[in-house]
Amino acid sequence: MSDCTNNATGIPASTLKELLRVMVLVRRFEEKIIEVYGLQDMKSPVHLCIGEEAIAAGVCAHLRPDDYLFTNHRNHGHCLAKGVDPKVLYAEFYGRVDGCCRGKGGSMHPAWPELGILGTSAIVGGGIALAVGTALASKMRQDGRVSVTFFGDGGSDEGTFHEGLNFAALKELPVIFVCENNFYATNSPLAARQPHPDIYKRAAGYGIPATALDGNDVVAIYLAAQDAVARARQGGGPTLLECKTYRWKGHVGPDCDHEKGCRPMEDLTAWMEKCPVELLKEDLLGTGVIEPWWYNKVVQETDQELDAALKFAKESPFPPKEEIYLHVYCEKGS
Amino acid sequence: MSDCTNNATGIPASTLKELLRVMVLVRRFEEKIIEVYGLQDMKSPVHLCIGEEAIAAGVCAHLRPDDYLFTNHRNHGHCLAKGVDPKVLYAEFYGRVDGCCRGKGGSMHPAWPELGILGTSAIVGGGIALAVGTALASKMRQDGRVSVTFFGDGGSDEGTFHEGLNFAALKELPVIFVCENNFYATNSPLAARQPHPDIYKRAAGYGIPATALDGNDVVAIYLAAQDAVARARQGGGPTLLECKTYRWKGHVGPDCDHEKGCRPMEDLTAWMEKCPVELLKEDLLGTGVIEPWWYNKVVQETDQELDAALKFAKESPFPPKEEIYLHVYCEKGS
Amino acid sequence: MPWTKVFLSEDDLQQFKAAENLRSLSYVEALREAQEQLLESDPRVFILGEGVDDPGGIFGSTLGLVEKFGPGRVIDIPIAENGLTGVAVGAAAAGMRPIFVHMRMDFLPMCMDQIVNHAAKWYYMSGGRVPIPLVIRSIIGRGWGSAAQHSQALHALFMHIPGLKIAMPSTPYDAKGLLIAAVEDGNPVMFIEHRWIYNSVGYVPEEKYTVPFGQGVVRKEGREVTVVALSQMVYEAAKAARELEAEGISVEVIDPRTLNPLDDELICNSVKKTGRLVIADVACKTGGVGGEIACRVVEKAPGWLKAPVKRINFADTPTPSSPVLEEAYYPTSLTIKETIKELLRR
Amino acid sequence: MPWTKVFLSEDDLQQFKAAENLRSLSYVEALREAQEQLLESDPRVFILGEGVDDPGGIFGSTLGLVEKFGPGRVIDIPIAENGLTGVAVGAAAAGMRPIFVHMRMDFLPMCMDQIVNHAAKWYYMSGGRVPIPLVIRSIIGRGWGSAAQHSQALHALFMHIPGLKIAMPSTPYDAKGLLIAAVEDGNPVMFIEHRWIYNSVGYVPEEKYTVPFGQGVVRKEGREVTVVALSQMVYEAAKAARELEAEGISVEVIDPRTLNPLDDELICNSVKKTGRLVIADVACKTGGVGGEIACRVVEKAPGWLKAPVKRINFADTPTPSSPVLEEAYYPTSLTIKETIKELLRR
Ligand SMILES: Cc1ncc(C[n+]2csc(CCOP(=O)(O)OP(=O)(O)O)c2C)c(N)n1
Ligand SMILES: Cc1ncc(C[n+]2csc(CCOP(=O)(O)OP(=O)(O)O)c2C)c(N)n1
Ligand SMILES: [Mg+2]
Ligand SMILES: [Mg+2]
Repeated sequence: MSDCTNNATGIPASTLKELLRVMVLVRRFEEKIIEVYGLQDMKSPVHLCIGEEAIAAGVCAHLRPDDYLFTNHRNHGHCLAKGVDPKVLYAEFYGRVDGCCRGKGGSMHPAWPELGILGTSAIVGGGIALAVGTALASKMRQDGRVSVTFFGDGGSDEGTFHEGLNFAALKELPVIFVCENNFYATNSPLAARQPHPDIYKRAAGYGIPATALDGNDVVAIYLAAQDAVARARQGGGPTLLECKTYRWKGHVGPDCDHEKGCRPMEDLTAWMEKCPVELLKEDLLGTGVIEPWWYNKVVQETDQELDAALKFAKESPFPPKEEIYLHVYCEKGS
Repeated sequence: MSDCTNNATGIPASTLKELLRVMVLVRRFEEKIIEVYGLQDMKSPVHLCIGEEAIAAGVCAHLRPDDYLFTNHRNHGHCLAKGVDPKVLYAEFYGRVDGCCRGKGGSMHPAWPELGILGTSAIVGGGIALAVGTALASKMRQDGRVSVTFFGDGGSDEGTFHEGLNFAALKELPVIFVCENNFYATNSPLAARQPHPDIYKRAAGYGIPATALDGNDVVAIYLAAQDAVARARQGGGPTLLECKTYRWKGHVGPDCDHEKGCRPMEDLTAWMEKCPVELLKEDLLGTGVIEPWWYNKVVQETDQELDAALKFAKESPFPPKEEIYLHVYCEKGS
Repeated sequence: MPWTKVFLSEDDLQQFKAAENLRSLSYVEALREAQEQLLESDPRVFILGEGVDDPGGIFGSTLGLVEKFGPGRVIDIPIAENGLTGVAVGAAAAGMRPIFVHMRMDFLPMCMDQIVNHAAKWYYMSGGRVPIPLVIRSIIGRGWGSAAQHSQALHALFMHIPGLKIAMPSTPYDAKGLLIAAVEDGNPVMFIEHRWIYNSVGYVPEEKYTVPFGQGVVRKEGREVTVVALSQMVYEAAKAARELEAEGISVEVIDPRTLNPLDDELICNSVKKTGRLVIADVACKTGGVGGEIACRVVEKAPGWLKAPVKRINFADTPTPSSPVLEEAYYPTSLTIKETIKELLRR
Repeated sequence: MPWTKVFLSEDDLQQFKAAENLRSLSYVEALREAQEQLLESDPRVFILGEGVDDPGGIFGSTLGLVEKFGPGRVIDIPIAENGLTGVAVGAAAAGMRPIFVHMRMDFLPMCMDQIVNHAAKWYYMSGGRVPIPLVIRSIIGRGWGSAAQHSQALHALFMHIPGLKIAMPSTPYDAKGLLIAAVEDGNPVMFIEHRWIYNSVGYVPEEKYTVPFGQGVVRKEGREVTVVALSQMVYEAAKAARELEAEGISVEVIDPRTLNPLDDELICNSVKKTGRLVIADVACKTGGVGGEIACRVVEKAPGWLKAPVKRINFADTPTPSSPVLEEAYYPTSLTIKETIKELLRR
């Protein structure tokens, strides 16, 4: 094991290891939700991103703490990859005061302004325009920040996709549109919603550079995002990255919806063979970047952190019920 | 003068003459509005299409009476080209009971279901989805009808453009999207709203065939619309026609807004040289399809018809004021 | 009459059924049956919405319909609410009878343009030439920390828009009858359901029948207080009324069933009798339908009121996620009881 | 005090000015000046909207601003209301202070999603982490046969949404002071203007000042009837009140100035005194703000009311185009006078 670049891509070994660590964190974070969800005390609708971890990891690796990030209902991975402490997420899902939104938002609306996560919309397509807005603010202030928005194939059905891309292209804004195309919106297949499966093809109409990527290949995503972020930061305008991937769990909640007949079981099996975590892990093992003990240690440390986070969350108090009336309006004023 | 096809395009002379007649009708219809508008008794905001007549004429030439047509705030030309009697339009603009909407709609909302004009939205982009809806109905009923929607470059800014094109492409609906790109939405230039001036380029992203056309060349439009209508009627799905043109008058009302500094005067001069009516007239005179007396007669007959229509309109009574409460709800039921 | 009854539990219904030998269905089954009968009897009817064909079948309300009528008439759609509402409006203008289904009412702000500026105004703008026979089903969802964007009830917004009708059925009988009436009505109808009463059961005839718009129902007669309750609140009000009866307090519960048209007369006559008005709504208070209902009464005669009007609503805040906050957010039969007792103490 | 005065005509103002030596501006100039001072003093402020930079300058209200501050801060935008509202919300979340301008309120249904589901709920959903200091200016337009899609007033819709504030200035003084207050408020504010009073003149100080939200104003004191009038109706009510005074009828005119927060206390105290309540609004009646205002009174004490509440509104229909129908559609000072006389006859 060494920290030199080990592959044709020129990515330092330390970065590859960090990508793997982040993916493990996201995976384990959600697996722990599955474990506890049956107790019915995490009363918040959870949208798990298991199987899609590479996208969050590969894109966020290039972001500065002050870069803006807008995610959607399926946000856990993005928040963690941006650096949000698992503690405040779990606490939020449990509706506690130590949650990132003091229990007001739940799983669908995390906010962590310290890391550029200025709140989350669970309205499909809702975050697209918001990210264009932060990018506009950045361009006005010349603060060098980049904005990223993650949305699904469903998000690209919405009119705000068109309106957002158009305005970003028009003003050459520093924003990266990351479409996580998992071929479904709830149980509705992409083929029932769009005439063809290539969302990136829409970008050309706006003159926006776009790439279709294997959403389970974190290295490919890392490299494409590197270009996109660099271009945005240098004033080169927006990019669309379409990452084709697959959601292993049901649309919402911890169950496997294939068992309910929502999607073909063969598809799940095929995609599980392409597990993004396993792919990178095997690659790094094969090329000697890591050894089994390293991986095991990462999993173990991650589990420890997450267990502590869960404990913290469950011990955090509920907000007093008067807080229902708090935060309707901001009092700060000018 | 003969009725044989006279040019490389294979369009019968009678058709060419009819195209010219329709354009003259539209032009004179609006010029008469300009004449009377100063009297301030036509109390309805009129959006004149002078300079853009070729599009309505060229497209509507292919439509059956029962084909559906959705237009927008700038609708006079489309209605006339579809065959609506000028009488009921003028009467509507004057707010009279004999108006096509009994005075309820005014200039922005003509309806004439007998000719497939099921009402008009003046919300920018509003008619796009409606036409997709009638096309869906046609496909369900297999009634062989085609739906056409006319909208401006401004209309293509809206999210409904994306949503409408996507659904039409998905379901292969018999609908033709006709974008009248006159490079302005009110006084806002296209360059302040879209990153490039080629709206037709958006269509490829949906797999919709599209053409950019000289919107002042009625023959070009006629031919392109012929293909599009035929394809739609045969179940071949939607087409986008982008017709680049120019509005001579102000956004609303009879004045020339160039005098107010809204748009460069040079542009107007240049576009007036490309007057769609003159272009076809000169072409037909040059090729001997028509002679001056024929043209003069058309103008004269048109004027007679329009003068009679104006007279009819002004003599038509106002609706009784109790009609304010009529037509909020339809009573027919099932 | 069996159809005026609100059954608070399965037990409740069983007692009644034993005597009356009635056919019973749940609210969700009633909705499903209404749609099935509409699709069967009228080729103009079709259903569209996100997930209408999926295994969940919109909480069960469209279950099996795609299998029976095919994807040409039960149409899954892109997540593009405004555009697809426009598509439905266009199809309706062309003479079809679409039923557009939204799993949550929170998604209606996406398509306000097509509802408010198009569907509602079309018949009027066209001078009575082109009606829009469009039904928009939407479900008030709540609970399980769904938070601010997935828990709203926005019927008040639509009550302010001339040209729309609004139904808010509370019982299975009304769910079926009003949905059929809505589709047959020929106008744009906002049809608003409540997820929490999907499993409530009641009398539902087998045949295709309609419940007229604009006719409210007295769910329980009483002398001292009128409670006008909407949708799921009808159950809470009925429960409160029964419990208060045991304490010697006589409460009249009115279910208006449709908000537009609204059965003023029924409400006013009741207030005239009781002198006290409580409005129990399933939405926020400020600018809500409670104000409208109260105002209709004091436009007729403020003298009828012996006590201040009371409105029972969600807290006037966005919906919080945390279970403790959620609990404080939503009123229940207890809130109604306490409010009534407070009113009578004055 | 000069700022409480509504001047019905230029003459009216001149008389007053002669005595008081006041600076006067029109409503539209006041709006323009407010924005100019905001752009000057706060680099976070920017203006966006369709045509904000055009020669018409949104009926004159943004005239000259693009020349002074450049197209980077006075931004013409695509006709994409929802997306661009999202852009404004995002910019506000990032600490900017956008003012989004709509030439007509009818276009707000296009962006209800971003207003209702995003701007209004954002601060709450984020647990007080991220405020949205966004001002949305929209203009109630009417007349000249503009018909159903270009004549609406939809403030009632926004009053039902917790998280939004709403200002409806009637005088030039309030137009400037409330707009500055709105931008400084730090919350999403719906700022609603009326085209018909753009040329009304009144006292407007030169400096940058604010008018507090939630404080109504008595425009004219009176003893027999309270008229709560909104926006342009303040002028009609003031006119009616003056004319009735000559006939010996004493009318109190209240201008709430903001709908959310609403100055209940001022209204209730007035009704307590007069015993009669008329609400004159610039919108449709059913489900409108009149119901809310009336309800606030009868929640406090129905006993104050000696007569039925009256609401003066547009007809409860979409707006017709024909001039004769338009005339019947809109109430005037005459409607208010007749309503008051009818009330007093009882
Ligand atoms: C405007 C709107 N419509 C519908 C929904 C309900 N809904 C929540 S998530 C979802 C599917 C989203 O699919 P996609 O964008 O592909 O994201 P994925 O869940 O596949 O990650 C839907 C329809 C919503 N939240 N917002
Ligand atoms: C949703 C909406 N926003 C704004 C307006 C105001 N408006 C009316 S026409 C128009 C410009 C339309 O431009 P375009 O679509 O290019 O048509 P053109 O007038 O150039 O023919 C605008 C902004 C409107 N009617 N609807
Ligand atoms: Mg998806
Ligand atoms: Mg244009």
